[in-house]
Amino acid sequence: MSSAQVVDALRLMLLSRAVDDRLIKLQRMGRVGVYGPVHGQEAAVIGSAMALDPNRDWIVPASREHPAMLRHGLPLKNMFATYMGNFDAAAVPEGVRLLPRQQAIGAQLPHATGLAWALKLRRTGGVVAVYFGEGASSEGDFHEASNLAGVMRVPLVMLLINNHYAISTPLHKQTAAVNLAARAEGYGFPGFVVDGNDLMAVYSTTVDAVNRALAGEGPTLIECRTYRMGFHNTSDNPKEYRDSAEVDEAEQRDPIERVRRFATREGIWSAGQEAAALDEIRSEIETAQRQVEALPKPGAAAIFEHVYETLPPRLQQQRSEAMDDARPR
Amino acid sequence: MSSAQVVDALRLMLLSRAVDDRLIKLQRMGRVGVYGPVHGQEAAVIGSAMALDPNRDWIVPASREHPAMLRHGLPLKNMFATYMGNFDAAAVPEGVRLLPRQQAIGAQLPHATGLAWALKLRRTGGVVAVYFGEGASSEGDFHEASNLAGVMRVPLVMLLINNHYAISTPLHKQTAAVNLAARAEGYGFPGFVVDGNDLMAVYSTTVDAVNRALAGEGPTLIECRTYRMGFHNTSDNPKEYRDSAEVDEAEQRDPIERVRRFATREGIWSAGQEAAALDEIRSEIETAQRQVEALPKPGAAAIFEHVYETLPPRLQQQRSEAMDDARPR
Amino acid sequence: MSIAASGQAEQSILEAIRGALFDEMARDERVMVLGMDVGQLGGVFRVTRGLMEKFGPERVVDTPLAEGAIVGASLGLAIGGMVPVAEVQFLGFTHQAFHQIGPQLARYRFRSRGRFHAQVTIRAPFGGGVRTPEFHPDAIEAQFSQEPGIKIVCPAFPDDAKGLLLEAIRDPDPVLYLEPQRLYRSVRGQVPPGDHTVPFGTSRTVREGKDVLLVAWSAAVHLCLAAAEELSKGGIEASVLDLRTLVPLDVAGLIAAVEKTSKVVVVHEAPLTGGFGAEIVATIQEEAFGSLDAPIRRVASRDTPYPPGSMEDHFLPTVRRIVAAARTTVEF
Amino acid sequence: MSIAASGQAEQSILEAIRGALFDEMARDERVMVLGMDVGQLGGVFRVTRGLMEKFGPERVVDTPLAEGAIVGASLGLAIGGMVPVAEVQFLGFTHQAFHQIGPQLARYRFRSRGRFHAQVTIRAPFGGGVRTPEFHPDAIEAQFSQEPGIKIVCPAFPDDAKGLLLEAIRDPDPVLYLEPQRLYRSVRGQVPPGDHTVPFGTSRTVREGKDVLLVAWSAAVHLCLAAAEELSKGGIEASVLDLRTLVPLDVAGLIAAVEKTSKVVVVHEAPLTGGFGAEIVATIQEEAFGSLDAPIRRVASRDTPYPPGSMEDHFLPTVRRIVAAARTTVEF
Ligand SMILES: Cc1ncc(C[n+]2csc(CCOP(=O)(O)OP(=O)(O)O)c2C)c(N)n1
Ligand SMILES: Cc1ncc(C[n+]2csc(CCOP(=O)(O)OP(=O)(O)O)c2C)c(N)n1
Ligand SMILES: [Mg+2]
Ligand SMILES: [Mg+2]
Repeated sequence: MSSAQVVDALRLMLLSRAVDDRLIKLQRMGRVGVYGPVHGQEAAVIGSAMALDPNRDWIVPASREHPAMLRHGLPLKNMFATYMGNFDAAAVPEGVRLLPRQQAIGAQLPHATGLAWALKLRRTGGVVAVYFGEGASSEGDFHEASNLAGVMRVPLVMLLINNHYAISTPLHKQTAAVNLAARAEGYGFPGFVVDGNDLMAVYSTTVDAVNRALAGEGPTLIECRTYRMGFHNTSDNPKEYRDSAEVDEAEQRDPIERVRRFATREGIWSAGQEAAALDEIRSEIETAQRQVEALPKPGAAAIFEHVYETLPPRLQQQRSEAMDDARPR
Repeated sequence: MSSAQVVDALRLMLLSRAVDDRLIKLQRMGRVGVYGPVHGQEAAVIGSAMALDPNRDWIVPASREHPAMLRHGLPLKNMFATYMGNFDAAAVPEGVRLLPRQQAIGAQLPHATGLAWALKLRRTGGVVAVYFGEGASSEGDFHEASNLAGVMRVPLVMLLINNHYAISTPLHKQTAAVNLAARAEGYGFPGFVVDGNDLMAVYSTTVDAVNRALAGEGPTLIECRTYRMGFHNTSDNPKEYRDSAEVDEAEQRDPIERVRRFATREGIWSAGQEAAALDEIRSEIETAQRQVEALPKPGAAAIFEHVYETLPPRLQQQRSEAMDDARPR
Repeated sequence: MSIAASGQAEQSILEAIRGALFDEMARDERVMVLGMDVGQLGGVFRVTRGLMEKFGPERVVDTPLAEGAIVGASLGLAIGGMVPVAEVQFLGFTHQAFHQIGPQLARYRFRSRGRFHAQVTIRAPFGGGVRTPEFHPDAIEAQFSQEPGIKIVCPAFPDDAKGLLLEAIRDPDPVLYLEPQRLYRSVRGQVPPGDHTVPFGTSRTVREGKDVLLVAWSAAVHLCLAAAEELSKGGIEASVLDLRTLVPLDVAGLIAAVEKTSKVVVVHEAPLTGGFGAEIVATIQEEAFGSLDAPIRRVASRDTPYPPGSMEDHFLPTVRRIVAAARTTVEF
Repeated sequence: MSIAASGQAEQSILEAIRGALFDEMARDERVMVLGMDVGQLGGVFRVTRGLMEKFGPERVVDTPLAEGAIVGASLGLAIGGMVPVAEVQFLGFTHQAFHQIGPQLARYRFRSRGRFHAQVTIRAPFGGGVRTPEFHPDAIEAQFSQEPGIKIVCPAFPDDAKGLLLEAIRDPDPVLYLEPQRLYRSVRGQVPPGDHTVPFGTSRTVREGKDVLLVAWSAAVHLCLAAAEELSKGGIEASVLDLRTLVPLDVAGLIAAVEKTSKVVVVHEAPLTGGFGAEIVATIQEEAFGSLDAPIRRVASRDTPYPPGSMEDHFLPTVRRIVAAARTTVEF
């Protein structure tokens, strides 16, 4: 990683943390439904995303990878719209090589295999990076998608973000495997375990995987070992299932602090720069939030849009009923 | 394997081959629907089954393991009834520790995990042996069942009968993995590859797995490498997708011939014994077939039996309609 | 609403379910609870809270994240002599286990010709109105009605929640037990103490009225009760019939109720097309054609994917829509 | 039967499907075929025979044994610019992919707010009458009607098999294309050459008759035609309406046909309870209540698991049952 990249990464990490804080605050105020923070996983998510070229590669996210999505071209405004209930404004813009977040655990994995397969068939170049959790690795979708990816030798980078929890379920209840990267051998491609709190390690391992994929050597599974420092989401309270000692210990390995120390030592980052960065971030977030707040709330007709390219008669009738119902009496 | 066991195994292998021939003949005569022969896989199926105790262990079959089912206590008559369309007479008798054959590929695997889990919870002793093909190993069910079995450390022996084909799909299109046993590591238990045409090797590997399970050490995956010498089933013609050279080569490794040679060398088997055995087998098959032919064909009411323990009103009405329809006019 | 009003010893639906699980696990040691996060956490809704402490980690099990394995293993556990009560975290995620429910769990007695049966209960919360994320509110109960062999149970009140759950766990056949997440804590009522069971295939008239019959199940029953109050102000008296179980269906009870009013509206949270309301309509017109003097109207969700929570009021059936449909029917 | 009788250039349904695949793959190089055994073997019914030789192994792909991956990867392939025609070996095995069809394929356009869409066709044979093993005949089309976003297409004749398949492959939205395995080779008819498409949501009257309307789709259409011949001998003239697509449903065409006879019987191969026949009945009585002068009867399979082939005649709808239901309806 070049100094410039380290600084970019650190800035993204700070943005990610700030976005977490803001959306949690908005959720507490009843202006956001449910939000699952990235807190603790920034190095794994950002280190891998930095290895991708937004003008060439695709990202297929799960639902806890906002900084990767933002870095890849999703406007912050669209991300806020996702959580502030404006689904039209949340859409991934044309030209951004990113699929929508996936709330059915593991379901995005076969999509990623198929998309990578299409890149290969159409010889467009580029790779697909798919994110998923260690919980997702227990679903049949993980297995079927991985095996197919191996057979078709598609340009796929599988980023398993092992944050040690699936809601309340700890890793040892999720699998008896010593590590999940070992599964790759059963699909005929390499797997690696990397310290997911080490930005550079994640970055370089992902770069290697991207290069393998670009060279036509097929998929790679990367298990990023990290820790979910916050709650699963805003309706969750981890105190009900894990003791704070574990969390305190994890605090010592906070991935942001680690990069901050490194960058400071390298003389490419200072308290002053950080203060300035945080100011910028705060105003970016303010702007994004205000832009979304300024948007008109989608009306009843919106739920009939994008069901099909053209609305069948029965749905046309339902739409007019719904618009009629929505009219204030 | 003791000499007696070798002789028993050889006899079972001959029975299996003879049953194949008879049911194929009956299918050609239109008296059997579809039949998938064991042809070529006898050592894998019988070697593993011989390692089980019918009074202690359970077998969860796929659909190409008749000799294992027979050895475990399924009467030959019931097996013939399965294929000759008499489903009531096909049922697994009380007391026989065997589940019905499974026609949804891979679906039996989570059942086996659950059954083994029950044995563990109820401390009844015994293990569950589940059969499945290399094609089934691509299904999500395989993955989910294996991972759960690992986490719960259940007494399960997973017998992967790799006969190199799933209908027309060869192994290399099924997976890029060098071997499928390697998948076990990803679930936290051991996996072994064994020559599935070597009766003793399959037997001793299975014995070890059974002992591990009985000792509370959890599941084992055994990949038996064998070859489907016949067609997938009576509606299939392998000439459409594999060349005869491959089959000829496999003929050289016929698992029955191998045991016959060994037993003869050991002086525990002779042409005379074989002739006698074949006579016995022929008459056993005759009897089974005749017994099934002598059975009354189940009537319309039978499809309403065993839907629920007690038939709800709507189904009672449908049953009387159906019995009425069935009355000859 | 009458039932929520009635006196002391009140419980929420959630408490009634939890209580039934405690009672049955204490009564029958073969009963076990398994699913994602059901143990240590007590489930994402805390329905199973306290069970692990009481009955231990062998009988209350946090499973890996794999619905197919939860259901498939439950079948194997049942064959092995246990009585599993499996929780699928949200009904929408039974799609991940669909191949293990209809084709396996529901058919195993039939396939084995009675040698084996699947005494398995699958509990799953569902339904809208609480702004949950995608998939979490999906009401897909109708899909299971095309899988003979499994029963579909959907309580709307605390007493039924207990009575139907005990019945489900004891039923030798598999039961899909649907929990109305929006009512978990909001609907309270008296719950009979002790061994209270409710037989399947018995509907319940939760409001009497001579002018029109509103037929529903689960959360929609409460929409109908609210609509009935509204209609009453306008001089229309509605009966509300809570089907309580879809399979088996109480055809006799349904027809008897229809004959009293001759006008019917069916209400459900699932999308209109192919919803179980269609089966109710088809059954009524087949069995009571003569006594119908207006077309049966259906008030259901729209035939679109479930929208984000912030949009769900445009998607779901509403009191206003039920009232309007009932008026049209009465005035037909 | 008229269509099978009509002159030269006849094709079977199977040939019509294969021909449409050849034509469309030649016309549009984005079109690819994937599924189990579809390449080298040409599919278990040989529907895709010859495609791999013609278009090569990149566009005609034998996949591993994993329905979820076949469907899920097809969605990804479509997003990547391909036009996948996926074969699921038998409709019963779409249960293994259920979580990828309704919640993913069908909802992706909606979820992405139109940024992405899934131009994917899923082909699957289904239906009884040919003594296939368990799961292979399951008629579960109604379950998909509760998944807004996907279309359900079910041809019963060679010309529609071609016209609807071309329409399906070109449709920017996902289509479930159901192939009546019992008719694959038995029903032959003329197939318009060239670029023949049939718009979705248009039903087809395949027999005219004034006394009663028989409504069906897929193989059941031919049962209805046979029943109509039978009824005609007894002086009852039946119309037969082939719906051709269930989603979108041709409500206008259906109601127009109902109004001509005022008596209706709906026939399908799926079990009665929750079958799509219920939706047809509910729709008719909602839209044409006034013109009905008898209850609409449904003739369907029994509410049991699909029995072994040797028993299926007791399970499936039969000509005799359709004739009886039609008589009762006419004499009502
Ligand atoms: C198929 C499916 N089952 C269950 C859920 C409920 N659920 C939401 S998040 C989650 C845990 C996911 O764990 P993991 O894959 O490790 O991702 P993480 O939350 O740790 O980022 C579960 C079980 C779901 N959304 N989808
Ligand atoms: C879920 C499912 N998908 C597809 C099929 C159709 N089918 C029947 S047998 C078979 C091949 C099975 O291959 P394998 O698991 O290797 O077992 P083998 O036939 O070689 O014994 C297939 C695809 C099925 N029965 N079930
Ligand atoms: Mg996790
Ligand atoms: Mg095989």
